[in-house]
Formats: sequence, structure tokens, C-alpha cells
Amino acid sequence: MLIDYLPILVYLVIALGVAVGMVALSEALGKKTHTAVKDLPYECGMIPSGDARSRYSVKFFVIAMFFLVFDIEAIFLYPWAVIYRALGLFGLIEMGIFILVLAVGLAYVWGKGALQWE
Amino acid sequence: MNLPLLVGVLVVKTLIVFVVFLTTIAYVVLMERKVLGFLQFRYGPNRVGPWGLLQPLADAIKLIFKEDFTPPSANKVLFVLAPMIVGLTAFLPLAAIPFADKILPDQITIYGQTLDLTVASLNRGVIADVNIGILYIFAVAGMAVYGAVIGGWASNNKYSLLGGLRLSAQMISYELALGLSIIGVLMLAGSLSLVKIVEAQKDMWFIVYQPLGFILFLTAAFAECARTPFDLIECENELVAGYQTEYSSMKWGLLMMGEYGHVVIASALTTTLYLGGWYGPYLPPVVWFLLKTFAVIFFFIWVRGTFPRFRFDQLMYLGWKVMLPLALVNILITGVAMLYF
Amino acid sequence: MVMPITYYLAVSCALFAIGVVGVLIRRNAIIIFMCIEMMLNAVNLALIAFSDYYKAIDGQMFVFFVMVVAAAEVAVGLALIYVIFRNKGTVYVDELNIMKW
Amino acid sequence: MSIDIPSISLTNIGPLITLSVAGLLLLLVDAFSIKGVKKGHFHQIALTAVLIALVQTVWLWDRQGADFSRMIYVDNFSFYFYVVFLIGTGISVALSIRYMEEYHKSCGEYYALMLFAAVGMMLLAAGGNLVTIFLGVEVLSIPIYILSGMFREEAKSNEAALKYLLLGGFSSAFLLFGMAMLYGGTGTMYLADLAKVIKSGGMNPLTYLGLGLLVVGFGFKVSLVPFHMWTPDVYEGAPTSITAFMSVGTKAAAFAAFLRVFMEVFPSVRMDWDMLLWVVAVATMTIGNVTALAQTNIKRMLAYSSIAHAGYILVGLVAGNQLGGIGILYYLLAYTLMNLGAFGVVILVSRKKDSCLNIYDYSGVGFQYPGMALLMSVFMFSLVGMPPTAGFIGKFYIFSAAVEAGYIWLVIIGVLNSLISVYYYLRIIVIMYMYPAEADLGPVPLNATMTTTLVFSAIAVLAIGIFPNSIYNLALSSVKILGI
Amino acid sequence: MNFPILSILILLPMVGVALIMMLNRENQWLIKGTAMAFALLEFIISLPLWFGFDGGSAAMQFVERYSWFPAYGISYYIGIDGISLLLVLLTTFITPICVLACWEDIQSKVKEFMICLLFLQTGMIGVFVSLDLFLFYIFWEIMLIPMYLLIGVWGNPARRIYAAVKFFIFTMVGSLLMLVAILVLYFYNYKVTGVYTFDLLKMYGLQIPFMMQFWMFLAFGLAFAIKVPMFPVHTWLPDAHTEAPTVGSVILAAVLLKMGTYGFLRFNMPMFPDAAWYFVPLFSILAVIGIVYGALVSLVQVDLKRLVAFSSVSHLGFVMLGLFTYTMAGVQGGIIQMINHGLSTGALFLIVGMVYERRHTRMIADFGGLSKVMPVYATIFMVVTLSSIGLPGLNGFVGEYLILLGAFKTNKVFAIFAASGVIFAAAYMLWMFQRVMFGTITNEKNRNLKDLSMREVVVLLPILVFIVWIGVYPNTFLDKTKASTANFVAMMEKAKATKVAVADVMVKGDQR
Repeated sequence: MLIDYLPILVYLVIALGVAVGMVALSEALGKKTHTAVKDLPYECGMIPSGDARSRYSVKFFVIAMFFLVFDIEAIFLYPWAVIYRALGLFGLIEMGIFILVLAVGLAYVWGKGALQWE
Repeated sequence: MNLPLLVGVLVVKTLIVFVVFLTTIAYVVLMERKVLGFLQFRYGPNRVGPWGLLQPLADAIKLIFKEDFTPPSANKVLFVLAPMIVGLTAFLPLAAIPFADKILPDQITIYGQTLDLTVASLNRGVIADVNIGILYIFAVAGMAVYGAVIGGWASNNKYSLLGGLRLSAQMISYELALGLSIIGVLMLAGSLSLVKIVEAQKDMWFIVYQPLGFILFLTAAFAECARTPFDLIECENELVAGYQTEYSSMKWGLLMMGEYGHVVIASALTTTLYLGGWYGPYLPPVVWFLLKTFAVIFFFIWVRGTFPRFRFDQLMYLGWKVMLPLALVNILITGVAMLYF
Repeated sequence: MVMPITYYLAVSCALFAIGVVGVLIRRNAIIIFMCIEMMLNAVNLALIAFSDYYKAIDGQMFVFFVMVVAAAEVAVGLALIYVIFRNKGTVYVDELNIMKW
Repeated sequence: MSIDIPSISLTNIGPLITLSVAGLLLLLVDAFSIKGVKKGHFHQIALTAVLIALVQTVWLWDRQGADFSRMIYVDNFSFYFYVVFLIGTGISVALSIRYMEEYHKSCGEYYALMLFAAVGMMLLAAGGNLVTIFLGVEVLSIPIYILSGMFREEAKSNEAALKYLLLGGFSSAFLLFGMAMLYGGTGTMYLADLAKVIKSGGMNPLTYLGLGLLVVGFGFKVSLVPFHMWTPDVYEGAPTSITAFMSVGTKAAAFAAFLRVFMEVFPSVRMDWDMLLWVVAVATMTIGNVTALAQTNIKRMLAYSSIAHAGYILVGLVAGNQLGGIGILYYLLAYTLMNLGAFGVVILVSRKKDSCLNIYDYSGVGFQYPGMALLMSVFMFSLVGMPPTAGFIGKFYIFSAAVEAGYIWLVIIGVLNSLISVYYYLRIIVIMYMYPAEADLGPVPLNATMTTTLVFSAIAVLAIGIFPNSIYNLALSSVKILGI
Repeated sequence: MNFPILSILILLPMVGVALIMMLNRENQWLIKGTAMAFALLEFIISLPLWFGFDGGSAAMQFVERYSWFPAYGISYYIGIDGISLLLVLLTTFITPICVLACWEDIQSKVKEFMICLLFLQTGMIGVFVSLDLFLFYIFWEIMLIPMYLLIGVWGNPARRIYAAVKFFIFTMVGSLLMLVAILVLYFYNYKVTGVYTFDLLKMYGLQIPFMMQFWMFLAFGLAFAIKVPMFPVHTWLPDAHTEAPTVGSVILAAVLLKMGTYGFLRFNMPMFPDAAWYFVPLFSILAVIGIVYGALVSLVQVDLKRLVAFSSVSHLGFVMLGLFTYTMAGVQGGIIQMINHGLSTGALFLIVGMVYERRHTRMIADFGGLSKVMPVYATIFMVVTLSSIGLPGLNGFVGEYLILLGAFKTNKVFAIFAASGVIFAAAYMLWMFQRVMFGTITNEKNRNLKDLSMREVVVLLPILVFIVWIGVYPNTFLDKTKASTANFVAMMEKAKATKVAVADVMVKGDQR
């Protein structure tokens, strides 16, 4: 069982090596100069105004929360899908109920206008 | 079992696959430029090498030697970390994607030692045939959003931040559709292992049974890769270059590799899930696999050359109000169909 | 390559303990929240370990439910914390003191 | 791969389904404002659902066994609690109407969440497996987290919700860890199997740890000392209707599971936990009552008193005999009625939003609103435990159970605590009847549904106090299931 | 016995309550009238008890028994013997007087007042007739609520709340411990007999180990002692009496305090005879202390009502002393003294209330020379005062005489001390009477006081009739109680005999 994951470990090490290596390589090779203007955050040549890390739209949070809930619910579908053939009609009905509940949740969120970006 | 030897073989095999993968990424960049040129009645890069074939190499050399600039106002650690995450998340899914049936015999003898290559699927055309392959891919690919958000936030640049946020919102929105759209495939295949899924398509590609799922998957994959028409995160006329704005040199190079890596992975995954993977007549499995993958990649580029970009609200609308319900419907349809046909 | 169950348990307990301590000593609502999630995940680890130990599926099944619950809790929790941050401009539980703790 | 499809009968969880469907319906109706359903009339949907569920429960009565691969018990014990929860939910819904209108929040999700919470309670009471119990706890808690924070603009409400959420999550984690340990110690999650394993000497460090953590987890939910810190704040900050709802619902549900788990799984190791619970019961009663003495906010006072009541109920668990079980069941029903009634009057008196929550705001209510004051008096006397109210009979059962089991000192401490509670409950009556009204109280906007509900509660409190026999028999047939 | 007369007595006031609740609060006359009608009706209905009661039998009579709560062995079991007969009649007798007495006194919230009064009556009668411990406890507690409200709502504004809460909490302390004791008893009974029952008469026959009796006696005893009130736990009484409205004080004195002594007689002693014997010295001493202390404190009171209140402590000391002799004379004296105290102290409170209504003060110093302006009042006052002192020919004498007789038989020291209480009583009562009634009118406000109205005379007259009746021919009443008392004394003697026998055996065993 566990040996099946050994390749992944090996691959992870290699990929990590490549990723880190590339950054390190250019870090080592490239020259570095700093000027006052160069150090400014890029705002199309204008002097930056205000803090970049200001608050942003609540929409992003809302989307994140919806995702969290729906995605976890979706996870439930995976094991079900795998053994769907064995479950048959029973499985379909059970999951139908489940999806229905999910759908009602989606509909509610939709109806309340939470998916409206503007 | 001879573990060191096993690992040795494993490393060699993995390295080969990985190098091929990296090369593919590099040439996808070139391919895109060429194809876009073709679509727009112009030449792509054609100076470096014959037909510009050495262009990727030249780009790499350029990137490596460019100044590696880290803005002083940025959060240093995170700023460096972000491209690595983006790169890694693009590389890692490859491990579970099968590109051929069997590429090595079951047993080989090296230095007089007999090695059983069925252990850890060494004989197969996949780096790791894990039984939860698809979950692995989603798990790893899902991390890409961290790279974007961290990079956007660490840059301390408004464009970057906004780009990062947009990307994260986009990715998580479409990840749902992506995840749900493949459930039809899982139902048909009855396994989470990608090898098993491909094997289930021996007689018929799943695209036939899952047309809706395929469309949803492909659309979501476009969004996940932040490709046109969903490339809002870096739409140059709004956000300069999104979360990549402050990046340069090889860090930027990694970001780019990540982006194209995602495209390659998405294409490979589409092939695996819907287009029968390595199966095909006459030609060797690997070739079939590459052919199909490149066809999908070509489709990616073709779309880029053809479609206009979505507005962000349209993007969200599509993701939540069209794709998500359709994906749920697809599951039900598949379920009913499997019961009665 | 079979690991004794005590290893898993030790990690699980350690995680759980870290979570508890975090809840008790940290004052940032989000971090407290993360600590609670960590506690839940510690339990998940234990459950899976036991599930493996008994070669029974119950534990793994439980983990699924725990995950769902954790997600729901997080959704509610983040929403709440966000609302509070908007109303009060702080997420430090010390500063939420209209009522006695 | 072959899978045994369990034969399940959805009718066995009919009440749960009804409530869930009604909750979903409410969400949809709210989101899409379907023609013919006015926005303000969500409570009617909710009440109808509760009634249907009640009928279903009555119809199910006397079924025995378990369903859903033994995950859910289908027995009178569950049904008894279903009835308690449904009554509690129904009354709470009725009490919410005006409160919600006042806040201009005639929102469907409010009632939907209440129904979902009720489903959680039922799941908790019927859980035959640690998973179902945990799910019940969470399905119950999460809606209540949201409901406590329902008034988004109110800092108090926010704060209450956050506190409840953090501590609730914390306690869930303990509960869960306890469950994991039990699983680890025994290898099963089914209560019946756990009982078997433990009876055959299966106690080991893991199960002991599990037992202790279960006490902690349940202790949080029913607010036992020392896990009670959240109670007053949450009760004070949450919308009063929700405070009412959770004060009875959560408590009853958690006690249902507490009782089921301890009576079914751990009776063979009573020696190991009865002293622990003895101490906890004493501490809970005493601290709850003594602290309640000092409160001037009526919601806080009721909060502390609810802690004390948890202590009394725990006495029944410590007693651990049949009478104790009956006592707990009866007490929870009585508590549901009387506490909801008391909160109902609080809602009525707090005419405008959450004003008038100080106990001195009740000055002169006695003669200006004799009906309301009479109701409040009935509820207060019942909470004190004066005959002939339900509260008395409840205490009587519980204390007699403890006497029967030989816990005389516990009972004496219990009655002395009742005595302390006399003081603060009586104070409300003192203030209502004996303090002059400071100013004209102004009209109390009465609402037919609310008034009817409160009168119903008061009559019920008296009725089951005077004729406890029927409830006793119901409770008896319920506890018999537990094998005590 | 077919006609459920006792149940009707219990329920009738509740019907009245329900009726009054429906009346318009503006129509005070109607409310008062209704209350009066019900109180009178109650009294009339209670009269057949007297005539139908067989004084020659010690058995419970007018028994009604319905299964109420079979699973627990609780039944609605009521009945009376000679002892409770008198107390029930006292209750039904006092209530109409009270309604009439408060006719003008109570001006505000009349409706609620009458409701409380009638509600209280139900409770009081219930306590006296219950033969089921559970039922008894319920009535015992129910009764608290209206009394509490009477004191708290209509009492003297300054300290009524304090007094009301004190009253409530003191009583609750005792009664809750009693509840525990009842439960212990209940389960003990089950253990011994295998039957779940709260039947009081069954408990009589129960053999309870001494240590258990000891604690049970204390638990029950505390509840009753608080109610009596006996010496160290009497402190609620002066407050409650003083702050309560006149009628409240009357009922409190006349009926509620009797519940304590009745409780000892009905529950404590027969159920736990060994402990009862054991505790004779302690309780006798406390009773004597109560007598002397109550009297001494009365001497120094400046407030009329408080004086009467403390005199109650003293009088009830007598009752307790009498009961704890376990002799025929002592117990009968105690019983008759309960009635006496009900009548005379009730009357005293009424009298004080009447003058209070006129002058709105109760300070003795504010009065003086009232006899000149209020001759009728003075006459009645005199009679009642003398009754309270125990003048031969009036009721007080009979009771105190019998009690002292009983006490002399058992313990002379206690009797002597108790007798001193009689002398003190004469001192404080007469001194008080003198200061209020005689002398010159020092306070101008007193000059124009009106004498008693017709209504007030009607209120007091029936009491006077009984004061004289008992004083002249107590046998009317003693006969009714004789058999029950004899039965009680016999029970106690039997317990003593067994105890002695047991002791004998033990002693002999030792010698061998």
C-alpha cells in the first residue's frame, strides 16, 4: 500500500529541487541594483497611493465560504460515485436527496443575491 | 525487495518523465506563439534555430540571467515562496497521470539482481499508480490558489493583490464545477485511480457517455488554468499582469512554467478522463497519449486566439449559476442512465 | 512498513493538545478558530489510525462527517468573525467585552 | 464488490424529514418569494411543520428497534424527546413572531434554522452510534450559532454568537476526541456494542479518557460547571427568542444523549463516574444558583438559573435508576414549558427591542398587566419548584430518585439550592407585584399566537404538575428502553 | 360517607377564585360580596362536619380516597380526626371574619386580595385534612404563595418585602428538608413493606431504626418548628406579623401557626415515636424558652402588633410544651390552646387593626385613654385581653391549665417556668391595655376617634362567643378530640413501653 506512494515522494523531491533550484539559480546569477523609483510598487508609473493591503470586497469572503461548504459536500460524492454501480437505485435516491438539499442551498444563496457580483 | 535499487530505477524513470514534461512545457510556450501567429496570419518566433525551435532555450537563458528583483516593500519570504508553490502545484499532478499502459517488463535484472517492477507500478506508464489518483491531483492542484494569493499579497502592490484575489475567487468557484463534472466519469469507471479510469475506456471513450461532463470539465479547466477567456487575473489592460506584476527573472519564469504546466496537466487530464488516455490503434500508447494531449493543448491555444475575455461578474455567473447546477444535473443524468441503459 | 498505532496516537494527542493550548492562550478569534479546526483534525487522525488498526471502515466514515461539520463550522465562524470585524474593527476576543466573559 | 443495502424505512424518521423539508421549503420561499406566501407568514409554515411532525411522532409511538443500520434508534425514548423538542420548537417559533417583526426581520431562514436545529436535537436523542450523536450535536449547534448572531448590527448579538461558536466548537472537539478514544478503546461506535465491550471488562485507558472527555463535551452543551462560562454571555446577547429556544432545546437534547450514552454504555462502570458527576452536580447547582442571585439582567439571571437546573437534572443522572431517568425526562419537559414561558414573558415585557431587560423594569407589571404577571408567576413558581406546578413534580422525581439510590446528601444540597433559587425567582414576583410602577408601562403589543402559546404553556405547567401520571407513564415507557 | 364534604371544602374556594377572576375589578362591592358569600358558604358546608363527627372514635372520618398517581403510590387521601376537625372548623370560621374585617381596610387591588384569601383557604384546609404525605406537602407549599403575596403586596409599605421574603424563605428551608425526609421515609417504607405509598396511616405502623428516626424527626421538626414558631427559628414571625395587613396577621396567627403544632402532632410524633421521646427534653426546653422569651420581649415592645406577635411565640410555646408531655391533659390542652390562640390572638390582631385603620399608627405611646372615646371597643378589647392572659372563665385558662397539668405530671421544672409565662402574660397584656385604654387622652388626634361600627362588632362578636364558650364549657370541644387524643397518647405510651422493654433486655443482657 504505502509503497505505492514512494514514487510520489521521489517525484516530490525532484520537483521541489527543480523549483527551488531555478529560483536559487537566478538569484545567484542575476545582478542586483536598487534605485528609489525601482523600489516603488508598480502602479503604471504613478507614485503609489495608499496601502496595498487594504480591505477588499466582502464578495471574496462570501465566495470562499460558499466554496468551502459546497466543496466539502461535493467530496461526499466521490466515494459514492466510485461504488455507484453496487448501490444501484438505492444509491441514486439517497444521493438524489443529498443533491437536492445541496441544490436548495444553492438556490437559496442564489435567490438571496449572494452570487450577484455587483 | 531491494529498496535502494528500486529507488534508483524509480529516480531514473521519474527524471525521464519529468524532463519530458518540462520540455513539453517549454515547447508549449513556443507552440502557443506559433499557433497564435498562424491564427493571426503572422509568424511566430522564427529566429532562434530552425522555425524558432530553440526559442525556449533562449528564453530560459535570458530569464536565468535577468536581475532577480525583490521589491523592498514586499514580504520577502512569501514573495519567494509564491512562485515555488505555483511551480510545484503545476509539476506535482503529473505523478498520477498515466501516459501509457506498460512501458517496462515485469521483472528486470540489473547488476545481477532481479527486480520486481510491479512494485510501485514501476513497469507502468505512470509515475505513481495510486488508488486515489484523482483526489491526489485535485488536492495538489488546489494548492495553486495559495501561490497566487500569497504572491499577490506579498508583492504589496494593488494590482497584484487584486489579481491574486480574483484568481482565488475564480479558481475556487470553478474547482467546484471541475470536481463535480468528473463525478460522471468516476461513476462509469468505478474507481478513483486514473489507470483504472483509462482502462475503463478501452472500448469507448467517456466523452461519448459524458458529453455534458466533458464540456463542463473543459470549461472549468480553462478557468482553473486562468486561460482565455477566463484570464482575468492578468488581463493586462486592467491589472497590468495580475499577481505577477512585481515578479521578474526566474521567479516569473516559474510562474509562467506553472501556468503552462497547468495547461499541459489539464490537457493530459482531459485526455485521461474523457479521451481514452493512451488507447488507440496502431501507434504505441505513449504516442497516442501525447497526440491527444497536444490536440487538447492546441484547442486551448485555439480558444485563446478566438474568444474574447469574460467580465468578472460574468465569470462568476457562469461558474455558480450555470456550471454548478449543470454539473449536479449531469450527475443525476448519469445516475439514471447507468441504471436504465 | 506498518507503523504502531501509538505513533499516530501520539501525533494526534500532540496536535489536539496544541489546539487546546492555542484556544486557551491566543486572543485572535481567527487563530482560536484555527486551533479548534486543528483539534478536529487531530481527532480525524486518531480516527483514521484506529480505523486502520481495527480494519474497520467506521472511523474513516466518521472522518468524512467530521470534515463536513468542520467546514460548516468554518463557514459560520468566518462569517461571524467578518461581521464582527466590520462592526467593531477587531477580532481580538479580549476586546469583545460588552458582556462579561 | 457487493454492498449490503440496509433496509431502511423513512417513516421511522418521519418527523425529522418533515422538519427538514419544511426548513428547505422556508429557504426557497424566502429566497424566491413565491406567490401566495407573504413574507411575514413564515412562522405559519414552521408551525405547521412542527404540528405535522408531532402527529407523526405520536403515530410512531411504541415502535421499537433501530433503523439505518442501527445508526438511529426508533424507540419511545427518542419519541419522548421528539415531543419535547417539538413542543419547545413550536413555542419558540410562536414566541419569535413579534420579536422578529420588531426587528423587521421576517426572514425565512430564521425559522428554517430553528427547524434544522430541531432536527439536530432529534438526531441527538435518537443517535445509536457515536457518529449520529456527533452529527446531532453539530446539526443542533451550527444553526444556533447563526441564530445567536442573527441580529448582525447588534454588537451584543455578534459577541454572543462568536463566544458560542468558539466555545461550542471547542467543546465539540472534546466530545469528538472522546468519541475517537472510545472507538479506539473498543473498536466500535455503536452504543449497543460499546456497552457489550465495556461490560465484558473492556475499560482501558482509552475508554476512560473517552468517558472523561464525553463528560466534558456534554458538560459544555448542557452548561455544567466548570464548563458553563459561555452560558450567561450567550444567553444575554442572543435574541431573546433564541435564548429561549436554546436554553431548553440544547439542554434537553444534550441531556437526552448524555442519558442514553451513560445509561446504555457505561452502567457497568458506574463506580467510575458517579462520584465525578456527583461533584459536578453539586458545583453546578451551587454556582448556578449563587451567581444567579447577583444578576440584575433577567436574561442573565435565567441563564445562571439554567445552569442550576442542569445541576438538578444531573442529580437524576447520578442517581442512575429508573426513577432518575423518568425524573430527567419529566424535568426536561417541564423545564421546556416553564422556561420558554418565562422567556415568552420576557419578550412581551421587553416591548421595544431589547429594552426592559433589567429586573427592575418589571416594577408594577403585576397590576398593570395582571394576566402577564400571573403567567410569569406561574412560570417562576414552577422554576422554583413549588407545587402544584410541573417544576415541583420534576424536582420531586429527581430528588426521590437520588434518595432511592442513597444519595441523601446530594438531595439535601439540591434542596438547599432550590432554596437559594427561591430568592431570585421570587424577586421577579416581588418586583412585579410589590414595587410601584415607575411610569406607565405603555401598551404591550400582544399577539394572539404568542398569548395563546403562553397561556398554553402555563396551563400545561399546571396540568402536568397536578396530573403527572400520564407523563410519568410516557417517561416510564421511554426509560425502560435504556434498560434501567 | 358518600358526600365528599372535605373535597368540597377544598375546592369551593377555588371556584370562588375562578369566579372572582372573571369579575370586573372596578366593581369592588361585587368582588367583596362574592368572596364573603363563598367564605360563608364554606363555613356552612363545614358545619356538618361537626355534627356528623363521631367523637367517640379515633379513626379518621369523612375519608375520601382516590388514586391520583398510582405509579408512585400517591393518592388523594383526605380525612379528619378530632384534632383536625377543630382546626378545619377554625379555618372556615376565621375566613369569613377576615373577609368582613378587610371590607374597608383593603382599598387597592381588592380583587387580587380576595383571590389570595380564598386561595389561602384552600391551602389551609388541604393541609389539615391530607392523610397522604405527598398531598400534604403540596398543600403545605401552596399555602405559602398567597400568604407571601398577602404580606408582600398589601403589607406595611416600609418593610413588607423584607418580611414577605423572610417568611417565604424560612418556611421553604424547613419544608424542603421535610421533602427530603418524606422521600427517605417513602423509600424506607418501600424497602420494608414492598409497597410504594405515601399513606400517612401506614407510616404510623412502620418500625424505623432509631438513628433514622432521629434525623427524620429533626427534618420534619425543623419544618414544623419554623412554622410554630419555636424559639430559635421564630424570627420571621414578628416581621411577618407586623408587616402583614391586619387580615394577613389574623390568618397567620389563627391558622398558619397551628400548622406547625398540628404537624408535630400528626406527623412527627406518631411516625417517629422513639425519637419523639428522645427529643422531649430538648423541645420542652425550647418551648419553655419560647414561653418566657416571648413574654419578656413582649414586655418591652412599643408596637402593638409586634407585642401581639411576640405573645404568639409565648402562647405557642405553651402548645408545644403541652404536646410534648404526651399525656392526655397536656395534649388536649395543647389542642384546645391552639384553638384559643387562634381565636384570641386573631381577635387581638383584628382589634389592633381596627385602631390602626383609624389612627394609622400602632405605637403604644401614641394612644392612651381610648376607653373614654371608644367604650364598645374597650369592652371587647378587655375581654380578648383577659382571654389571652388566661383568666378563668375564658378560653385561655382552659388550655393553659390543662397544659400545665400535663407538664406537672411529667416535669415540674418546665411546668414552673411555663407558669411564670402566664404571669408575664398578665403583666404585658394588662400593662399594654392600661397604656392604650386608660389614663387621660394625651394625643389630640385620639379625641375624635369613632367607636366600632356595626360591621366591626359583627366581626368580633362571633369570636367573643367562642372565647366565652370554650372558657365556660370546654367539654363541647374536648369531647370531640378525646378519642383521637387518647389514641395518640396510647401510641406514644406504647412506643415508650417497647423502648423500655428493649432497654430492659439490653440491661439484663449486660448483667448476664
